[in-house]
Amino acid sequence: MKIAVIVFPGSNCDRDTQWALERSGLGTDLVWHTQGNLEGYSAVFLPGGFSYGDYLRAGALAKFSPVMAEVKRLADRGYPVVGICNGFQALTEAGLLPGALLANTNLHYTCKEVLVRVERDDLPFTSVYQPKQILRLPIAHGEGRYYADEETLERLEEGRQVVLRYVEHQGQGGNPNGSLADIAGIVNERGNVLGMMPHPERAVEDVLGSVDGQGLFESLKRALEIVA
Amino acid sequence: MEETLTPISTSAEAMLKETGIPPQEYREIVRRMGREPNRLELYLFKVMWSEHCSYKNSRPLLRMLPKEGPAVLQGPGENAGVVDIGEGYAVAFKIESHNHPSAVEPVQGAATGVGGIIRDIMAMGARPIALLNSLRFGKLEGHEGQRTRYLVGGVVGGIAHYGNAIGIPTVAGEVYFHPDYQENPLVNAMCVGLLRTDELKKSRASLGRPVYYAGAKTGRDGIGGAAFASEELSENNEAKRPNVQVGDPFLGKLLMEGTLEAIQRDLVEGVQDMGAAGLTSSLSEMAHKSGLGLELNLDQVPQRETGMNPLELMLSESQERMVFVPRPGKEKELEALFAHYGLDCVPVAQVIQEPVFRIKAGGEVVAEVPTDALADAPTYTREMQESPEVQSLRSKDLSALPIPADLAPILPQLLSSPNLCSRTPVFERYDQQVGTNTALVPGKGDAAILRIKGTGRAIAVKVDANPRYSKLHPRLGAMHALAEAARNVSVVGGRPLAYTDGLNCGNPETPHGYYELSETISGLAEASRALGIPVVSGNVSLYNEGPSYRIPPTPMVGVVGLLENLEKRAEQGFKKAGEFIVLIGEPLGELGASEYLWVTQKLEAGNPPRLDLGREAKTQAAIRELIYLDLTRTAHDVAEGGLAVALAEMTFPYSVGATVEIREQDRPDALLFGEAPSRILFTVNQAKLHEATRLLELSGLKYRILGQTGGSELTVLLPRTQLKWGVNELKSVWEAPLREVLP
Amino acid sequence: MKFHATILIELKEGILDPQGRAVEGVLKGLNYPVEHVRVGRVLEMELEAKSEAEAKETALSIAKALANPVMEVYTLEALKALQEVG
Amino acid sequence: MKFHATILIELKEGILDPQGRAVEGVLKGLNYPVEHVRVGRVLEMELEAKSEAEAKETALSIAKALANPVMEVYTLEALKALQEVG
Ligand SMILES: Nc1ncnc2c1ncn2[C@@H]1O[C@H](COP(=O)(O)OP(=O)(O)O)[C@@H](O)[C@H]1O
Ligand SMILES: [Mg+2]
Repeated sequence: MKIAVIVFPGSNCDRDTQWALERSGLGTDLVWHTQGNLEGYSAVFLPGGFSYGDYLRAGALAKFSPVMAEVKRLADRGYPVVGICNGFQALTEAGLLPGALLANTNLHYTCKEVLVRVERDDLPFTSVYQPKQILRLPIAHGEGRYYADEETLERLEEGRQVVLRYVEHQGQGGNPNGSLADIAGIVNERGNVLGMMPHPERAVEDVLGSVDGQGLFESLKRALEIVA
Repeated sequence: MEETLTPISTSAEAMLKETGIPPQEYREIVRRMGREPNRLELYLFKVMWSEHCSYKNSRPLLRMLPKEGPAVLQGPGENAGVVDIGEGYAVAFKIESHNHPSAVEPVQGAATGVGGIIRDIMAMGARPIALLNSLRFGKLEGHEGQRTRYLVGGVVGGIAHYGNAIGIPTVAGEVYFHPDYQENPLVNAMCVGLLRTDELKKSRASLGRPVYYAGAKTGRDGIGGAAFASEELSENNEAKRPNVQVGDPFLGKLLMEGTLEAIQRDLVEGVQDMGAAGLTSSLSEMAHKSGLGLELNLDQVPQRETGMNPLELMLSESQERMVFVPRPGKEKELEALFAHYGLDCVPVAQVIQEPVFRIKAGGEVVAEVPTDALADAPTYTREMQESPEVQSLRSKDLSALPIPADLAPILPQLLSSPNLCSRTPVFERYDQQVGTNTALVPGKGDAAILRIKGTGRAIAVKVDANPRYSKLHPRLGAMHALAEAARNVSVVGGRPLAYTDGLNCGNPETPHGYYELSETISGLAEASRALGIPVVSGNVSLYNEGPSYRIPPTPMVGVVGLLENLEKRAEQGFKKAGEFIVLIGEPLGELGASEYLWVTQKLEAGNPPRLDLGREAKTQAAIRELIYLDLTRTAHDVAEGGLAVALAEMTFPYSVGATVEIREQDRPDALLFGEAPSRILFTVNQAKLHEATRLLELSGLKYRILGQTGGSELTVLLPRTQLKWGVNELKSVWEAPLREVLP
Repeated sequence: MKFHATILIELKEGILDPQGRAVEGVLKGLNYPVEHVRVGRVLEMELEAKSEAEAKETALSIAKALANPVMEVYTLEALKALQEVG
Repeated sequence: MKFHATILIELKEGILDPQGRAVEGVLKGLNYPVEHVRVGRVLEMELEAKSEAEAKETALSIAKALANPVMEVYTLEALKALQEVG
């Protein structure tokens, strides 16, 4: 059972994601973006960073990488696909997830801790979390303002596709970037493709200030073990 | 006596005017070459003999600095210094200035400064794991404030742009405002890299080897920048202004991964970055350090623009370029590796026996210079004299200062001053965590902590300088800079191993400028010896003066410390109620050169606080011991703004208040806001209080149990008065000022 | 033949453009009588094509590939033939 | 009168354009016959002026104010009068 962590030119959270997965007992390979075949991998991660320098738009040029066709094929076949931060941006740009991620309303890159509420705990990515559990996770992005037109937004809500929402809690947290409906993470209709702006891989050890991201990796491990 | 010397040919005189090379240096060049140089050759000298590359005014002084220490694997002289941190690992680090480029174009100036220091670290075979920066700006208020705001936004944006994109966390730094930086903002960037001790690389090449050029193509970027960086920013620079160098963190990231992979796969024997003065300095220095010569073929240099002439190619400062000497038989692998990353990697030169730097273009030799002639620029020791204005400011009698009737408003006033207010608006624009090693993020402690994966260890890093101390007393100011940087590392639990210093001063050709440079370095040397912390790398930036302002000497000292056990660390904020607050040292501080004087009276005068280096060393050892023995997890040094500000800063992170009592009868403003080194606040619980105080007694240090943590207020009981501030009120005035500059 | 193409990629009407707002704020601060300021991207490039028609087709397909239909629109602002420098 | 102005702010010739470089690389990878790709900013705005001449002047002075003289050049790409609605 192995997970592919895709490395685009300019990805920079690939090793961190690998580290978090390996710590959770999940085997990984770093897979260069020109790789045309992901046969044999049981899940795919698109890590954070600045693919192609985030030139033009964050994640915009990554959709042209050869590996993306293969990522789409796995997604269509129901394999778990996770895009974190720049990975989320790439997934929307490539059309694997609806909507888009625009420049933060504060117009600058923002690195800080946010609070997000787990809106669904019935996914392969969230099963170990409590219903509506509030997580402390770091964000680090300049283009994280989720946008989608009204119909899409309605469909997302009706289809319970919003997985993570920024929340304010005891004067802390709040919406850091102007995302519509405080959206921090969504899944596709089928529920196997997840995109999220916060960085779970940066919250898996006490020494890093939070362990709230660990649940995502553990949930995935369980899901994959059941499949296997 | 000039006229008695051999006359200079008229053709040469034109070139001297053009290059700005002084006649006596030209004569030296002719002597060393045994003939008159051609224009290209003369420019090679102009660049290599510029202050930035040759340190001709500082090298004799830098010899004063202690460079040996048990942990030192590589001292000054290579691209960066390297210290051993155990378990087979070492860290490489260095600070570099990018002041002038940042004044011309703040975003790109700062961005390329970050990119440049990163490549210095890569060149040692280290993977960069942390960035720091030290910034100095002029006035925020009034008309001049507009430019300052523009510069702050641009510089912070440029650092974020490059560091965030290339994926190296920016974990610590400092920002300081002072009118004397109005015309010369300072932007120094420091980078720390991690390597296996057996992968340490140097800038070396052996006979007959091809020399490879890798990375970005060469364009007409920053032509003459290195020379530019060594001239005062004056009106006529406008004309000389080079094509602004633009950084490309995307290409930089690919170049970094390619370089580190080449080293880790042992494909290269020598590595060198192309920094200031590009091909000229990187290649000639590599040849010189190897005691050999080098023949460069310009026709092979990848070019971005058409029709570039040899001079432009040699002076170009295009970013994201490296130089490699492959191991025999590994050439093809090296080329393939960079092809994989979509980067040029081609042989451009050959190492030769003859100790000359020979440049060919179109099949012809266009320049040939002895390598040592280029590398060993003449050095200068100049006459020095302290500026009388500074003397009179320092000798001002402050004992007569009125004591404010109401002290309560002063704390919020200090906390909202540009130099003491919250830095969050700055560092929240930096990625502080990529790499998932940052165990103590900016704002949570006096220094940043980075754990070393695969070991139980960590390093602590911080850069510091107090311009006000240095302005009023350059020598003492430099000593304070090292003491404070080391103290900041110690209060989080790190044992200082070595430091890098970014020396920013004025014009060394003036007696005042040279005095400040010389005093700064000898002060550093003395503190270095007394604290047992050697220098392993650094940078010198001179001529930081404009028509109306000369910067205060600004020795930015970047200290790297070791935590043998990651778990034994401390942070700055009060965490829970009911802990005892202990002060190592005494409550009474000094008013001279204090932020209090400046903020309340716009007065910059008096002597900086006295510094007893012996006590400083003991104090730092004591806090490290307290942390190591699990007697405390919360510690913070008392710096600018004095005791009251330090206490307030400890209440902010977790909004936990405190009540303390000061019994001294001295003037209350000196007790609350006076400044003095060798003072550290820490908390300890009831059960461990005795053990903690015993440790302090045994080490012969004065200490005071000031009070306890708890509540939502900061309360200070003085002999005659009681002061009370709401933590949240203080916090909001503290957070506001920079947020308004960086929305 | 060589052609020079100028492509504009801009946010759709109605999508919040904070950058445009910021710029508008600055300009109004300087007392410029402006409104509805929007900031987008312009791409200039040279491209090889057999005919003007083909050049146009290429340019438009490039614009389409680079724009994000969710929130952006693209226009081929200009296309002109360049005479070969022999 | 109301006018609509389109202003282009682009990097000077010879100044490295990393963004253009990256886009060009990708387009070439997709076999588009392109070269010298440059990416800049386009600003669209409405402005109030008494005459076409005044509008042009305003637009140009805005462009000048927004461009970074160290690195950028600006052009007034288009200016057209808008008929008042109502
Ligand atoms: N102030 C200083 N103290 C100690 N070492 C210094 C200082 N300034 C420069 N050095 C050392 O001199 C060498 C050359 O410095 P520099 O030219 O800045 O390096 P680079 O060319 O790699 O940027 C480096 O090893 C640097 O660490
Ligand atoms: Mg170097």
